Amino acid sequence: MSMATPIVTPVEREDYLNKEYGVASWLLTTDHKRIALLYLISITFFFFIGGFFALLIRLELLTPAGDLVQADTYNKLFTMHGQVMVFFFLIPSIPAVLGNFLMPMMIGAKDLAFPRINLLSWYLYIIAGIMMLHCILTGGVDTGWTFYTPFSTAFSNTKVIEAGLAIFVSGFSSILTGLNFVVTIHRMRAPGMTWSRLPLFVWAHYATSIIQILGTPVIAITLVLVVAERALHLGIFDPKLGGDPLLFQHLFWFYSHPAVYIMILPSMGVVTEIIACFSRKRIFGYNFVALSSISIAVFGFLVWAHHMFVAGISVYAALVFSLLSYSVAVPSAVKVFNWTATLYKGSIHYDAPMLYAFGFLGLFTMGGLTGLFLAALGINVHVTDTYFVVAHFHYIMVGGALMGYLGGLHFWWPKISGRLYPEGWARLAALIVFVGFNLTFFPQFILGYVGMPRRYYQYPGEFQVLNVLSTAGATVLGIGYLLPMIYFLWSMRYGKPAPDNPWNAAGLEWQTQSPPTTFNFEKQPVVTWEAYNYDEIDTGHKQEAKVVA
Amino acid sequence: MFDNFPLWPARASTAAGNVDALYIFLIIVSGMMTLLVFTAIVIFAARYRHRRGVLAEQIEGSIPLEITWSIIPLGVFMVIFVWGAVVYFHSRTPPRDSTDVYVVAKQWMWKLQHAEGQREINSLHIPVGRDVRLIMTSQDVIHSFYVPAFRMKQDVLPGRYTTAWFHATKAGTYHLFCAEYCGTQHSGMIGSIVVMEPAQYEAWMSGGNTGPLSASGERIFAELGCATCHRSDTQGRGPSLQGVFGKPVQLQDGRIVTADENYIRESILDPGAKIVNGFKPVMPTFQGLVSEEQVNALVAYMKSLSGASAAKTNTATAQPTAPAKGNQVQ
Amino acid sequence: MSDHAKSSPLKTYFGVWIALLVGTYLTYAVAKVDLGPYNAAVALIIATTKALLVALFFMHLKGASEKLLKVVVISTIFFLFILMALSMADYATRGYK
Amino acid sequence: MSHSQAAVPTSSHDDIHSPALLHHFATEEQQRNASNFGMWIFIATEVMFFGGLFCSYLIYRRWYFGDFGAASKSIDATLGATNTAVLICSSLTVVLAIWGAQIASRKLMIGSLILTMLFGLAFLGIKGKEYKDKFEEHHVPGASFSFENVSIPGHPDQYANPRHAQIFFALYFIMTGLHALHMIVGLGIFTWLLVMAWKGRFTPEYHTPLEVGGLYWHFVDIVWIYLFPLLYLIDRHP
Repeated sequence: MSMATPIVTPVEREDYLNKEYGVASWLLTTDHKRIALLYLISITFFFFIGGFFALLIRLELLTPAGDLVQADTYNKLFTMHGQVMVFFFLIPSIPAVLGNFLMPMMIGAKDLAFPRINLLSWYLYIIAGIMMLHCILTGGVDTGWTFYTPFSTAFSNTKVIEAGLAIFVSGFSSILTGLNFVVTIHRMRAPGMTWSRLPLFVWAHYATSIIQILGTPVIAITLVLVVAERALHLGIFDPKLGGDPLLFQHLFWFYSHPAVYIMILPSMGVVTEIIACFSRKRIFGYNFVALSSISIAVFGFLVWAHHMFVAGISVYAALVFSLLSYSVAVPSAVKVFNWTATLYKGSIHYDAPMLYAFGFLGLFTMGGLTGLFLAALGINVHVTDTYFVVAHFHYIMVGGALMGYLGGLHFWWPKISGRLYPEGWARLAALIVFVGFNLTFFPQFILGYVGMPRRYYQYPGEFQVLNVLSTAGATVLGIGYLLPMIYFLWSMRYGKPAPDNPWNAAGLEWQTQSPPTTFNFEKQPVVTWEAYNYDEIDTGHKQEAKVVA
Repeated sequence: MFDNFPLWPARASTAAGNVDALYIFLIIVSGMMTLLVFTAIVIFAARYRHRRGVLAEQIEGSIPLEITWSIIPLGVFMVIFVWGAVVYFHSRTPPRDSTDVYVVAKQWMWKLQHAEGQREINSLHIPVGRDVRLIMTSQDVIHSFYVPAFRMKQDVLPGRYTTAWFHATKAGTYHLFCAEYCGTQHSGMIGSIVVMEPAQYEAWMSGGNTGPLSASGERIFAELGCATCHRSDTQGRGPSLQGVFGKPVQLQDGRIVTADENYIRESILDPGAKIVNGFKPVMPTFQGLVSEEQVNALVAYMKSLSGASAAKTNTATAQPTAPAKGNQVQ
Repeated sequence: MSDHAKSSPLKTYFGVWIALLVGTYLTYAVAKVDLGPYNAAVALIIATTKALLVALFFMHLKGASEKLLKVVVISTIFFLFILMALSMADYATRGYK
Repeated sequence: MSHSQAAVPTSSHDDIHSPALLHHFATEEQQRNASNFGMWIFIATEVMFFGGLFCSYLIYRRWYFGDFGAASKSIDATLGATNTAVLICSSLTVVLAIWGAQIASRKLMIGSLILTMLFGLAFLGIKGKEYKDKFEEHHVPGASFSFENVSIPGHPDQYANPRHAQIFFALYFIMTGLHALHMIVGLGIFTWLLVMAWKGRFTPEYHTPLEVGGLYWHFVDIVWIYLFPLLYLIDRHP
């Protein structure tokens, strides 16, 4: 360092971003925060790939005739839209980015329990991503993201094996993330950070990890069987050889239904943090919100065959699974009620993260309630495999999970980047996303009940008006998603430097500098306060919490 | 109703009303829940917006409230479950003595054959006011027989039969869709269900019929030499097939199964799977030797041996909305 | 980390080893006797006993100081059970096969 | 999950930690617990991984019991039983190796590790023999598969359906194949453990890798304990 360095420039604090530069310092890092950023970049990339496919799908559906692309191309588009969005964006989105970045800080740890395994997870994800890209670029796959047999094993002449193996590898990335989180939450909490003091974000990630650990291996082995069946014609899923195609569906949905909760639970965790912060309140019914996360994870495993009510399962099995499906609805409802009750007598601020949280509440409520329709056997028969289902799961997975993800990204952006994002633009983007989303997907509920089946490349003319509405909404939605990316990038260079705790938020992650140092804390924090102690933060002393009867 | 902006599907079967009623109930229930939550959010958000100097009031939670808003939704859910289950159970339980239509799906067309013998492709003509039962199988991948106007959908699987039934109530032409993704021309695998007034249906039926399906089944039965073992007396190497259909069968391993369509189908294609008590496993498999249509014909023949079609004719004629038709037409 | 303060576990280890070998022989021998439908049941009971022996003594589940590991094992078995039981809820009640 | 206490102890003797302690752990105890617990969680994942196969097996065995019996009978159960015994012996040597580390007996530790690996190799050898037999009998699913005219146990006049037998062999090869793959991975881990032990890295205080590797090995053993009766001993009685 030259002696002539002017002393007047403020000394830049060392943090995890400026500690080291160079490609190797990123690609070989074991710092959970840097790995989170690696994930952020890679999943954003896949989000826009998946989004591009979605755009083409919507454009094709603008007219009833199949005129934009070939039928085979269309089939590949919705297949790869699903596979990319589910396995390469939604499942890793909040856990691998926000969870990875924040969870160790929230519990007062220096890092995850297994930092090298964390890096390995990212590399597995990247390997899987490259395999998927290779599959897409060399012809793609047209089985639908569900890989239903015997179409996928014996009839499709696209790259089923490549796609299956890519998802197999990405599964191990997901498993290792879950494993890392569970061990970290059990073993790495700071002194005083008891289970009842954990932020609900951490509880949500704990529940998510349970699903990742116990569900993902089942889809892994199922994909192994699909690949083996396709390569060697073993007969396990092929009725011509004595196998049962419904067995595939059972095994597939055993994971793929709970997988929805891998997407939505972390989002619920994010929203809980945001609502508490911007209402300046302890979460109403902390224990119930925590418990409901765990029950959603557990009950989520009991309901899978509600995807199969018309598939040929027995009437008795259908009754059992329909009944069990409502067991997930109760904890979901409990969460919504508790969030709403938290607003009561709060001191509510309307910053962009809170707008996203409100958006989440609205869209998740509608997504959840339409889930009741699908769990009801009589209605399911009519609306399953129609646009009703498409609308329902987009309300949950895009309306719910993605709103939470964006809200969380705004909320913690000052911590992650050390910069403030432009608030006005952010509020505008939240509004655009909300409006665009509803315009895109609400017409699809009607479309579904009227009877338009999903995965249709061309459709009878009477469905056109609703489809045009949906496509128009998708355009708005696309703009809503591009905006944050632009202003986040902008803020990294031009945004105002963020203070350590811009929101005056509770939680250990806000008590370290922005951006944090490599080991998060100067010295081991010791927790002596309850979660969401906004009374102490706002008044300097503890307020006696009331229990309303 | 706007022609290209439908908000509600046509209602043309007995099941449609049931499904719609439940659907409307659910819209009301979930509308109320949405209204409740959204009103609360809007009121709280406005009433408790941040004001300088006004602090939030810390509230721990409330166990009675938590229990209330767990139990009440659960109660509502159970009502929905029971109602949905009743509707479903009804739609899955075919009435006795329905008219049978055999459906073979393949990439990417529907092949349908009436028990009376008429063959159709991608369209199905049926009369108003009669119970129609579909006995469906696929030649290749999974398809799904979906008629929105009937609120009826059933996946069609290769290697086995699935069944569904409906009772049309309104004449007209309705969409038939394949609802399970099945490859390139999935969206082209559509057709029409033509529901006709009984008189028109009679006229349609009488044109170009080749004789009942059971008759072709009988012919195939003879051609394949089935009768050498399955003799009508009890002296054959195989069990007699007279009156077997729909009856319980005692198997060699002690199980008792009902001789339904799937049982007969399996017995033709995989004879070793279920051996009738007292017989030797000597029957060769006919897998690959008979087409799906031929299996359907054999099943129809087997049923006719049990007098199923005769009974059907009786009830069909007995129904006020469906006057004389059936076997005498052929 | 105070294992060496404990008495030698060698006796347990060899005892379990012998039991496992005997169990293996038993499985093999019993399979040749016709017990009707109970053959599978006996084989699975012996296998589960052997698995428990390995888990409890070789994998030190028995001596684990906290309940956590046992919770992990029990919940895993529970979810495995769910997978099989709810699948069978379909397969066992189908008219087909 | 009712810990009222948090996981990290408050002790602050950072200055005297051993070289094996990674920076982000507070104490060795915490690190050891984390590794052990991590392996148990991984085993949970593995259970569900094999669980999907066991579930498929259960369903088809129920459907095609006779065919499964006939197919199972064509496998050499004595080889299977021998392999079970071999794996059990290897599990014993694993715990002996850990005991060796605990009492600082280098000889016992290294000897047991070598024995474990030898048992593992023996297992794979016997497995290879079994696969070779199956290959020669055309019992490997695929184009050359053949299972004609094999009687169903207890029904000498009835032949097994070759297609259903093929499902049995598909499951047999996938289940035992994945198990063998786990054995090979295990041998890799134990090679590394042996090198570490040879270099004297393990002490009575620190031998976590041995314990964690041992957990994995025992789990693979348990999988086999179930595979043996399920695959080799269906309807064996005369």
